[in-house]
Amino acid sequence: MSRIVVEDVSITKISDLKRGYFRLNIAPFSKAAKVKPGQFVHVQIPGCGVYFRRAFSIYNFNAADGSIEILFKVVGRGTACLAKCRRGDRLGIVGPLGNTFRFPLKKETPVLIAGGVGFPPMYLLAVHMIEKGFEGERIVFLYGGNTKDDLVDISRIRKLGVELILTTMDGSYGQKGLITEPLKRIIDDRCGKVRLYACGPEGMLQAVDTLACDNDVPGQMSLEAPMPCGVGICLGCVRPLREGGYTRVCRDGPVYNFGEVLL
Amino acid sequence: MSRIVVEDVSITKISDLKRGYFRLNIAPFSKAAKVKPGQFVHVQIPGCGVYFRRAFSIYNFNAADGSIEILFKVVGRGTACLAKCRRGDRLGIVGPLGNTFRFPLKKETPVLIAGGVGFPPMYLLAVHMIEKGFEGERIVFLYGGNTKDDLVDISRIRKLGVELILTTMDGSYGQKGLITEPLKRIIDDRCGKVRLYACGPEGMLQAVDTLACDNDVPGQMSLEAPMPCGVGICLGCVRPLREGGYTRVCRDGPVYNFGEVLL
Amino acid sequence: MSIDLSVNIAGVEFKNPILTASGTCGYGEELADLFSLSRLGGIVTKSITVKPRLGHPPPRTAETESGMLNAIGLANVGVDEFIEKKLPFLEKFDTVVVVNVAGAKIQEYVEICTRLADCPRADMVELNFSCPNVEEGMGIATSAVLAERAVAEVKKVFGGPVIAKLSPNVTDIAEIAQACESGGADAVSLINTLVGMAVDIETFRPRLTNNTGGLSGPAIKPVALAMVHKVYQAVKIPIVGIGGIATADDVIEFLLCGAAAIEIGTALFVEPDTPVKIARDLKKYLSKNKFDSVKQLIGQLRIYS
Amino acid sequence: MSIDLSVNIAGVEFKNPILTASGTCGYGEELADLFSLSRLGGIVTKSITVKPRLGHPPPRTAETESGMLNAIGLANVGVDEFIEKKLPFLEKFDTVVVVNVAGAKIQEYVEICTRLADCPRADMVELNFSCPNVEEGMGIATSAVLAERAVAEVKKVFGGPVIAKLSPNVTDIAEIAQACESGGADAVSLINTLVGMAVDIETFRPRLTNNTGGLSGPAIKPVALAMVHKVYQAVKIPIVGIGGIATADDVIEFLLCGAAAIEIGTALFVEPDTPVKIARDLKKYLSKNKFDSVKQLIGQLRIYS
Ligand SMILES: Cc1cc2nc3c(=O)[nH]c(=O)nc-3n(C[C@H](O)[C@H](O)[C@H](O)COP(=O)(O)OP(=O)(O)OC[C@H]3O[C@@H](n4cnc5c(N)ncnc54)[C@H](O)[C@@H]3O)c2cc1C
Ligand SMILES: Cc1cc2nc3c(=O)[nH]c(=O)nc-3n(C[C@H](O)[C@H](O)[C@H](O)COP(=O)(O)OP(=O)(O)OC[C@H]3O[C@@H](n4cnc5c(N)ncnc54)[C@H](O)[C@@H]3O)c2cc1C
Ligand SMILES: Cc1cc2nc3c(=O)[nH]c(=O)nc-3n(C[C@H](O)[C@H](O)[C@H](O)COP(=O)(O)O)c2cc1C
Ligand SMILES: Cc1cc2nc3c(=O)[nH]c(=O)nc-3n(C[C@H](O)[C@H](O)[C@H](O)COP(=O)(O)O)c2cc1C
Ligand code: FES
Ligand code: FES
Repeated sequence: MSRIVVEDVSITKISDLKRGYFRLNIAPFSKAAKVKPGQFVHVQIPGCGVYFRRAFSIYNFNAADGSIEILFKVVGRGTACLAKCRRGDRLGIVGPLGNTFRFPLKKETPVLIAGGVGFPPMYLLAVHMIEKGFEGERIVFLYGGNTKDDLVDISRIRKLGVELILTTMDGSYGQKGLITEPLKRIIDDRCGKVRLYACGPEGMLQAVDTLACDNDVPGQMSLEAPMPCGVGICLGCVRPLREGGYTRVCRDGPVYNFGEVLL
Repeated sequence: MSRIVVEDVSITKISDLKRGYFRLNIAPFSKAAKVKPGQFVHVQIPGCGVYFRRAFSIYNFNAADGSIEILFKVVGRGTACLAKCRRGDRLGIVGPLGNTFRFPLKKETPVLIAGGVGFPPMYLLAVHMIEKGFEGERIVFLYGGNTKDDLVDISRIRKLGVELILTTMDGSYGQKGLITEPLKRIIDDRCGKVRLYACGPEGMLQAVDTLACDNDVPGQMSLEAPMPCGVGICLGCVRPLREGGYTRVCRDGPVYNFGEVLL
Repeated sequence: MSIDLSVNIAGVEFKNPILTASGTCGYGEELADLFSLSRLGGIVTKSITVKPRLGHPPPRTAETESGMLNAIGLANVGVDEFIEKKLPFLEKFDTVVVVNVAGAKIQEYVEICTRLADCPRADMVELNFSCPNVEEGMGIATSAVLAERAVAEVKKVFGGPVIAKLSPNVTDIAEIAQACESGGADAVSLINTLVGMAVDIETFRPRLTNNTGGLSGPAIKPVALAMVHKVYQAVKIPIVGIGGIATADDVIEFLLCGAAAIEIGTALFVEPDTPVKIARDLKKYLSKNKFDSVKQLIGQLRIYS
Repeated sequence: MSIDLSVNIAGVEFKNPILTASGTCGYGEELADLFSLSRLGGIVTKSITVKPRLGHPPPRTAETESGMLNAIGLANVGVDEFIEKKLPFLEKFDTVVVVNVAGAKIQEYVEICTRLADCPRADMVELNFSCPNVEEGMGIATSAVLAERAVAEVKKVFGGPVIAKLSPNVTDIAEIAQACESGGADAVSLINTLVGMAVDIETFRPRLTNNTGGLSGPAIKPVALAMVHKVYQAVKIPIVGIGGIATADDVIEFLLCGAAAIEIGTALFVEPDTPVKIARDLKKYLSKNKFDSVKQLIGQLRIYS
């Protein structure tokens, strides 16, 4: 059996979360039961004239009905077009793609750091940890954005019962400032017992990567890159490795240990 | 002021007439009040990846609310995509394009011959004649198709009170056989007092053209050709003239006198 | 802040860098039904030949992915009727008239340009060396020697500036551009269409009666940009960029690569008011990015070294 | 009626005419996660060079209208690791393995092909003369003399059939194809990518760190078809068609123009199971049109005269 499938799926629901964010439910995806946190699907967006597929992290999945969910922000031609789709429209997807996160050790406190549209894989990772026996309250979830508008679906993450810390750059919601501020405090407080997981904008990841390396904190982050193929055959999504050479974000990643990739 | 406009319009209504035929209402078109029968619009179909616009005859217009109507059949990529549009979707249109029909003389009996998707301009011509003072019952309207399924919107043409003759190749509706059969009889019956107007598939137009020329009956037909530009600048839609040289169907036509164009 | 869209090519002032390309705007009559031609920087008229030409039998065009093929076959009214009937129409517009000229032999270019030399409204000529549709024409487009000679001969008879229009169907377009420069060309324009083909899989027939045709439209824009970039590094005369331009963003790419002006071709078929929209969006871009003249973009590409 | 999709090129039997193109299917490992490589007529592996190459820094690709630009820079594991680690993986599949070889000098082609001569799984080699991404490589692609010599030298050392892969960035591709035929090539494949460029209008930077790159995808299909058609009239050896193929209809166009087989490149990125879908649709077309072998299509174009 193929590990990765190319399938036509239907949009079963599209929710406008306002301020440019949308949530999309699609089904049936034959590999829904196999999805691991951090993995993504490569989506063919119908009728917008963009040639490549677009990559979106899997936000949630339902093994029972074979559905998956993505959360996206409108940033360009492709996402603008995706936002105009309606229930019943067909999408082509390739997936599940990419690797996944390493599970924390029992004694470690997992700290999940989500910035903007880096939220979906962090959410799914939290869900996964809880399913695998981690108590919600033992998970620290940092969720930051530029303004209130970037913090979407908060109610959903609250339901997991994680220790939630929200930040906005302009202070319009949660703590004011960079997400790395509370992170620094957490690292200092629980020295040696945390494992970090991060996904978000490049600047945030650079800061977290530096923090993690400087403080010798283990963990991983999920990267982005423009992806022509998503399956590892075009060599277009490469990023330089610290040890030299390039890594394909779509297949060798998107999840990397801190310090592994030159940001 | 520009004679031809390039405008973005909204789909105000899309009606599935079944069997692959659709009716589309679009507005506001600033030139709706200027439309003449036989003219067409060049439509940019969103999101189907076809590069050229597609030409559609104007089926009806409403000068008051600036709306126009087209009637189309799904035959390929572009029309398939147009059929999937929904109310509120935006379309780009260029128009009104092309020339129009010569008005019949008072003493003549206008015979309108519509085959398949050649129906829209014939319908509009009938409406126009009635508006300009021709009594409906003096207009003979022949409407033919391969089967019953090709005779759409019959109720609408009936309402005009014209003398309606329907034909289908397979006899599933109206008279069985070619539309030219009743036409021949009409020409014979009302010798010298008819004027023909035709629009429809190439084979039908050839037959009507021959009939008209052989019997010295005046009149015109509306032709089709693949149209890259629709406005006369590409020279792509040309057809050979009997007298030599080429004519641009989009601008010099689409309406031609019988005998003018080599079919 | 007022934004200056004007550019100057070989001493000729264009109110904006937007021209319409030869063969895609006829002699201007039809476009004038859509917008005033005075809004254009310039109009390049359909290639004219010594004698009128009917062109190839249809089908002459085919739709392709993000583009089209054409083999119109240089259908045109011929130089006599052009001067008598077409050029006068353009007199009423405040725009630069570039007359595109095609021929099978150098002598034909000379003959036409001699006639045009007496026409005050023929502000410039553009020599179409590259039309892939006429066998005889190919020679000049692919030969540096012939191209240089053709330009030099035309320069002797036509007083105004001469633009040499180059074909992309060559191993080294920079070499041909340099030859035209040596011949005295005041500018080069590029690219003409790429040789292409499409086949009807039901009839086994080519989609054009000419079998092959010229590919144009957004599909070829990357090729055109690379060639403009290459030629910009090889010649000193101004470059007019052509190929797949449909938006102001496209125009900016060409200007950055070194084009001093651009021509819009196939986009006119799909969006006939493209030049008007581009002029508007170009202004917006310049003002947003705090430029006061479009000239500030020309050749400003920051290449990786 | 059973439909025969098999074709034969230079004595090698392909179960169907569908190959995957070099540089767009790695060494087969990743695609094998999507479908069995045994469903392919053949696989053409990523260009290998004497030494491993990391390739150019990102960005290496850019999206264009109906296509893409790439300047990967011949990133590959080098011939040693290829033979040791990559070729064995392909052993388990029932498909023709074509090893694509690139080099800066003729000697490098010879060196690699000498090594490959000892590998039973290297059924054929394809010589990439045309990669526009390495300066040194350009010479062979654009010179009939060098191309002929390169093929002849490789033929001396490699026992199996040799395919010469041609660049479209030349004035006359038929001339280069004939030279390869004279040199002893068993087949030619065409086209490689067209030189292209794209610019970021916010940063004024080229979209590729290599400044220019190779254009591929549906955008270039018409150009590829015209070149296959031209070469078919010029050589007797079989032609492998490449360029923008995404559907069975595209494949049929290439076969009609004279290709005996085809390679799928960029389409794999957008629709990784394209070869499987094409094989299915090709069968449908043949059966609908009452052909029993795909060979009945090759070269059957009915040109207008
Ligand atoms: C593994 C992965 C997971 C992702 N998950 C999500 C998600 O869950 N939700 C979400 O909203 N977005 C996500 N993204 C980013 C998303 O793919 C881009 O926002 C989207 O491709 C933009 O397409 P566009 O046509 O709207 O924008 P355009 O800017 O028009 O795209 C132009 C080109 O740039 C590429 N591109 C643009 N922005 C990015 C980016 N940030 N990362 C990678 N490529 C980019 C596109 O692939 C395209 O080739 C993810 C990206 C990757 C690589
Ligand atoms: C003046 C004019 C008026 C028309 N009015 C109507 C109308 O009222 N209702 C209607 O249903 N259709 C009408 N047509 C035909 C309509 O334009 C075609 O059916 C449509 O372009 C097919 O597009 P497609 O993408 O679905 O088909 P495709 O076959 O995929 O189109 C491929 C190409 O062929 C061209 N083409 C295909 N069929 C035709 C055709 N019959 N005539 C011209 N070009 C064609 C298209 O422009 C396109 O370039 C008209 C055509 C013309 C020229
Ligand atoms: C239908 C058509 C006709 C053309 N005729 C001519 C011509 O007569 N003379 C000429 O120099 N170029 C001619 N061209 C080439 C264009 O001027 C232009 O160089 C080319 O199409 C590339 O630009 P584009 O992609 O913007 O169309 C023609 C192009 C098209 C599409
Ligand atoms: C990302 C990428 C990498 C490529 N690498 C190679 C290569 O290493 N060797 C080679 O001969 N061709 C290479 N090519 C060219 C393809 O094999 C093919 O000739 C070209 O892309 C045209 O086909 P397409 O339009 O189907 O992609 C590459 C193409 C792409 C898009
Ligand atoms: S996107 Fe193609 S290798 Fe990663
Ligand atoms: S469609 Fe362009 S001239 Fe008629």
